[in-house]
Amino acid sequence: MTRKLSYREAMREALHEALTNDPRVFLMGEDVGRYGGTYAFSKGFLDEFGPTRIRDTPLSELGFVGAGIGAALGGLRPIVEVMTVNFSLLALDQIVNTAALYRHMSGGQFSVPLVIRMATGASRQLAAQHSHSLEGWYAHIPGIKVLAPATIEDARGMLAPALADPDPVVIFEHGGLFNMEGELPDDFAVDISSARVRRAGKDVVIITHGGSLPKALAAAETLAADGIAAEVLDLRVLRPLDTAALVASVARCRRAVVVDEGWRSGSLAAEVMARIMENAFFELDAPVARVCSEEVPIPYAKHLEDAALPQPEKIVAAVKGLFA
Amino acid sequence: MTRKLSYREAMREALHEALTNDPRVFLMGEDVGRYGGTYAFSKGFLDEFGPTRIRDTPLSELGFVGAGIGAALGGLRPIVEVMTVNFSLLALDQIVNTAALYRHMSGGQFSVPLVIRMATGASRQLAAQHSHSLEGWYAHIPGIKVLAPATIEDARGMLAPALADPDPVVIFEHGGLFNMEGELPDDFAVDISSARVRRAGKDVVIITHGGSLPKALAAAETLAADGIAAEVLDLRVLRPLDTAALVASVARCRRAVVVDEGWRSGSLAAEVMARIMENAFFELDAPVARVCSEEVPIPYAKHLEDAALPQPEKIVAAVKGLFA
Amino acid sequence: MGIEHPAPPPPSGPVPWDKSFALKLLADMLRIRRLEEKSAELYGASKIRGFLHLYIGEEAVAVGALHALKPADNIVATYREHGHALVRGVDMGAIMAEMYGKQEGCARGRGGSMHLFDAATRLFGGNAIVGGGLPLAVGLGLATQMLEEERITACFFGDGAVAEGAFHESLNLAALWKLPVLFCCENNLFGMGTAFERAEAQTDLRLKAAGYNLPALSCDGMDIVSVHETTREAIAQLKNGPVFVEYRTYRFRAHSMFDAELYRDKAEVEAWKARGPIHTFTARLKRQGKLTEEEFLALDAAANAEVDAAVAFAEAGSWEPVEYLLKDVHTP
Amino acid sequence: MGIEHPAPPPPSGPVPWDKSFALKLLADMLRIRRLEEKSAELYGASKIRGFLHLYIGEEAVAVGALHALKPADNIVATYREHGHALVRGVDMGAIMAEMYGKQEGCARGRGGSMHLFDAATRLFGGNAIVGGGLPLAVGLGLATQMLEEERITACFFGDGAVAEGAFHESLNLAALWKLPVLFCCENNLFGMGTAFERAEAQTDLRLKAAGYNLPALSCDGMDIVSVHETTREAIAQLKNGPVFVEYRTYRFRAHSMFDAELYRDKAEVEAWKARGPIHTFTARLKRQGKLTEEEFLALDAAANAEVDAAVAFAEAGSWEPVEYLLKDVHTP
Ligand SMILES: Cc1ncc(C[n+]2csc(CCOP(=O)(O)OP(=O)(O)O)c2C)c(N)n1
Ligand SMILES: Cc1ncc(C[n+]2csc(CCOP(=O)(O)OP(=O)(O)O)c2C)c(N)n1
Ligand SMILES: [Mg+2]
Ligand SMILES: [Mg+2]
Repeated sequence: MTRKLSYREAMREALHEALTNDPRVFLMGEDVGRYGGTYAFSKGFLDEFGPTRIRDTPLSELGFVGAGIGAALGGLRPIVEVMTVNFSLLALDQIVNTAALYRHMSGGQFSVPLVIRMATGASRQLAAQHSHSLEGWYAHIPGIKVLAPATIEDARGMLAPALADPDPVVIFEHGGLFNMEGELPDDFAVDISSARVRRAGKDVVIITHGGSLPKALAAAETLAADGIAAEVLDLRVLRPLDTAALVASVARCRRAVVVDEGWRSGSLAAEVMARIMENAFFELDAPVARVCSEEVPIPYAKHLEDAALPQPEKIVAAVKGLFA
Repeated sequence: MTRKLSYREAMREALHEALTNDPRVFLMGEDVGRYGGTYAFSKGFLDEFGPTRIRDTPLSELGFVGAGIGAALGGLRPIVEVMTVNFSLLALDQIVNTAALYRHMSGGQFSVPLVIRMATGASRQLAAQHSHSLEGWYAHIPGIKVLAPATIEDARGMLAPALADPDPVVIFEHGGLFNMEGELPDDFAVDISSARVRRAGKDVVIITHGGSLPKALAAAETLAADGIAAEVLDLRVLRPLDTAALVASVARCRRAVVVDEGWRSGSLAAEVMARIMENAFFELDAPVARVCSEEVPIPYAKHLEDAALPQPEKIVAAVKGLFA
Repeated sequence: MGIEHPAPPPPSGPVPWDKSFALKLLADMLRIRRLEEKSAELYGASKIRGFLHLYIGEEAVAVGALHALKPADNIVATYREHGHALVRGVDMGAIMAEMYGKQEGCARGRGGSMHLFDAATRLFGGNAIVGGGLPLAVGLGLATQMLEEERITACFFGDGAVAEGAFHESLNLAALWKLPVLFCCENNLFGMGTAFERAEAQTDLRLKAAGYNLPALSCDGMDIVSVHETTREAIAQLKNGPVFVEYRTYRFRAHSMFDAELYRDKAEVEAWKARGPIHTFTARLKRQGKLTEEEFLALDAAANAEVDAAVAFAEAGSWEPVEYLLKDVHTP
Repeated sequence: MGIEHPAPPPPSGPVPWDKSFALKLLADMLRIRRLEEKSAELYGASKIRGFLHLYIGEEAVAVGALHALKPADNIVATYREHGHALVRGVDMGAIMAEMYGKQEGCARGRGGSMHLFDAATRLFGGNAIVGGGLPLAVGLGLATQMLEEERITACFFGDGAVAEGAFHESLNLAALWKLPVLFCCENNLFGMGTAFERAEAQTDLRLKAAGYNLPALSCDGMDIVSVHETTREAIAQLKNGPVFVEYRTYRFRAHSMFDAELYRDKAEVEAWKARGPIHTFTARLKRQGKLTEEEFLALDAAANAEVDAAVAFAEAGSWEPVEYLLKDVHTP
């Protein structure tokens, strides 16, 4: 059996379940309480769980993310919401220099069971300071896990294993997905270790994650009409990357395009290409191509924003380029 | 004619020259003045140029880096010293969300002629919070240029063109190089746009930058004894990358190893590999390999620090792996 | 939830200004109000997109404060900056075109509502990072001091920004180095949905300023007379270093166009509307015989006409060619 | 450059404690002093590497403050934390082994001098990021409050950290949420080479604390009696939320082993040494008849013996096998 719900509803259910199941879990961040959550993920929670567990914070990203680390060390299971990845730059010192290093640096004495969630990506004309896609940065840091739920199932299912993880987990939720609807199976099962094939194909694999997944699927649809059977691989877990799945897809399809909303140079796409280079070079019939954001601060004007971001047409063109 | 000097002296001369030549230039950062500079780069400057231009700051990385941006907008040519890249995490919001975006976002009305310098890298047992190599992160950001002087000539020469650049330039100085000595030609000429071959070879190219350059050269020496002629390419400019030079080296040598002190996943090395994949795939006789830092917070104990970082022996082994 | 922030009595004292100055300021408040009402409408019509933060209710702050500044002064603002740009002298058409995303906009359509820039009037931008403008203002002040120029930098920011580390570091740097920066805190009692007293352990901002050894003034931000006179007084004190001014005001509209306003009682908003800066000022001027209803209507008509012209300008504007996408990432 | 920070008269008042308590604290100061003198020597001999920050001169702060705490309390410290670890109860051998980089160290040799950790004594680490421990302490306090536990968190940081945004955000959060956190500012008048008054526009830290609506105490950090009694008083006030304590002290040695100390006059250091916490306390105790020279020598000999044993332990320690390099990046 399945039922229909939106990404927003799925996130909301996941948070609700986490708060209900474990009294150590609490949600902390800017406007998670009275405002109802910037994206309405936590609407009504304040009344239900009270201000201690649905904790509005001042605008102090460094401070409250660090407080989340301390609370985790102190025996709680904090879910810290940073409104968007753009503001998380203010908190990076705590995330990198404390959360990520803590367990190793303390000789294994302390773990930091912390979940940090943040919205990421462009798409709603929010302009240069509100449109970053910095998942790739986070995926560079040892000591944290990085997740990118791109489906209803993952939006609903990834939080629980993230909370069960004894170490810091960062979850990126792409703003362009919040209103997406889909079917959720009653018996959904979600891990936080593997990539997953979202569409089967044999001629080329499109490797992507997060907000670019629907674009990749749309491109695959278009390609199918042109006789190219594109597989779509959703990375899901950005750190550690599921290299085996990458290799399997490349071995199957022998051609690959990586789609990533990060700016092209130094994007996560580059790491995916490097892994393929290292592990599946001899399986390739053509060099791997990538479709990323143009190297420009994302502009406000719609036509320029569209031009700056990966789009299905660009993906189609990149795939066709591999057959030229 | 050449003369011998250390990396430290070269940096000091470059700073001295900049301060002497342009009254708009000033140096700002923690302990640049009375202390004489954390690494003695600015020893004596306070007496010579006065506290207005050799400006000690409180511990406020976000604040004084942002103040550097404002000062640049206001008509000065600030050189902002962030003591190490580790602390620059506190200033990333200003660097990314303001400095890098400002010109484009303002419709081209304002430029930010700012130079930010910082020490980077591990090697002196400074442990997990003082050993990051995050050049690759910075190289991901449109709107800034990123430099990595790895030779006496570049330490001496890169600051002037960086200051002449109308946009923000970030310079990474590897702590392991400060005591290195070398010959400086009197007529040194340094650009901030190209990579440079530091050693000629034909069998393999070792592509690297910064603190890893001496290790790459040492490895090349060892390889030469084993009959493998390794070219060593110093990237020098990490953003924008000199793709043409990469392609030329790969075309010449047909094999490549990338050496980068960043953690392996999502390292700058991955971007170099992606560029080769995109532009020189058919020139390759073997997949490109990389030697990076292990994915671990850098430990204090010497033998573990050594094991975590790229070393000449690992480079030699990686090169030999390409011929296996 | 009831009224958590009781509204003081409406400003009602005499206006100590001559008629022409008073009407100029009234006109500017009306220009902002009409521009923003139209903007909200155009947002509904999808002509304007992204985030749109309205200043309605707070107009006295930008108008009163900016009229105390000189053309040589620098302005640093936030994402709620239509009013500041307009009073500063940015053409209303260029503002509207910016919100349309047209290349005739004051940032070529790349920034939208949150990123109005204008080099000619020394407007160093809106800024969509809360607190992001504060370090910038310190640097502008530093440049002024080192270049021995005659100008000050007025930096506007909200009560929400006060909790950010950037606020702390910036006030300390400016005070330590005695920089000519006017820190203008627009305290509208909310940072998005979080009431000021739920964000700050210390709500007396003058005590906060004392933590940086900074003179601090505080005034009724709904009273344009108080805003202007307090700002003038603050600028007079600027000779010896930065000054902090709190403008106590209130936002009549939602935080942005996405806000359901669950966090405050409608009755509270209504109570504050009773002290709206435009109609209370109008009433005071009329009482003093400095304004007639005809004059008011004429000013309002002029504001509306300017808005219509701005919309026409924006409508007639053009899209930046896609080939220019990468232009201005670097300076040529 | 002359004396810029004149030293007040040495602490000399009567010691209000019974003999055994007084001697316990004296013994702890001596243990720190001897440990660090040896560490400096071992640094010279290249047995210890990386950064080494000595606490010599400041011992009264850690000893006086930590003896006011209970075993259940949490400690958050900085990179200058040998003393805190030792007084907290971390074995001196484990500290020395850590500085040697041996796996018998209290962080398995991975952290070195700046990163002493000990779960058993709730020592949540040294921290090499200035200000980095403050948000952590807030979170530990939050956990205590939410779990309704009986403990406080004592967070140590230097005067330099006060300028960081992390300080500001942390004090506000702790005060806003009324968390049981003791903010212990070790004001040794310098952040590396930058004198406090060159870093802070407001040098009265109690006024800074007032900016967060926080009770603040300040005491002579060279006087262990004052340190301990003030800390006890601060803890008594902690019932209603955090408390801020300033310990005014002085670092006798260089900032780290790389510092040429160009930024202060030798005469200034000498003047402060005259108020050194150990010999002034010793003199006071002797004057009161609470300590004999023999007793002092016995304590000192015990400290030296402990140091010798610690060195022997570290020397006999082993290197973590290289195969374990990636261990503990994640929890198994
Ligand atoms: C660093 C940062 N954190 C969060 C946000 C999201 N945000 C935008 S405006 C706002 C409220 C700011 O309140 P205030 O400073 O009082 O200004 P106001 O909107 O009331 O004018 C928030 C939380 C942001 N833009 N930047
Ligand atoms: C964020 C950050 N910036 C800079 C440094 C380099 N640094 C290490 S200690 C120090 C001085 C800190 O002074 P203070 O807080 O007074 O502590 P003290 O060393 O005097 O005990 C500096 C600048 C750092 N470790 N972290
Ligand atoms: Mg506000
Ligand atoms: Mg200090």
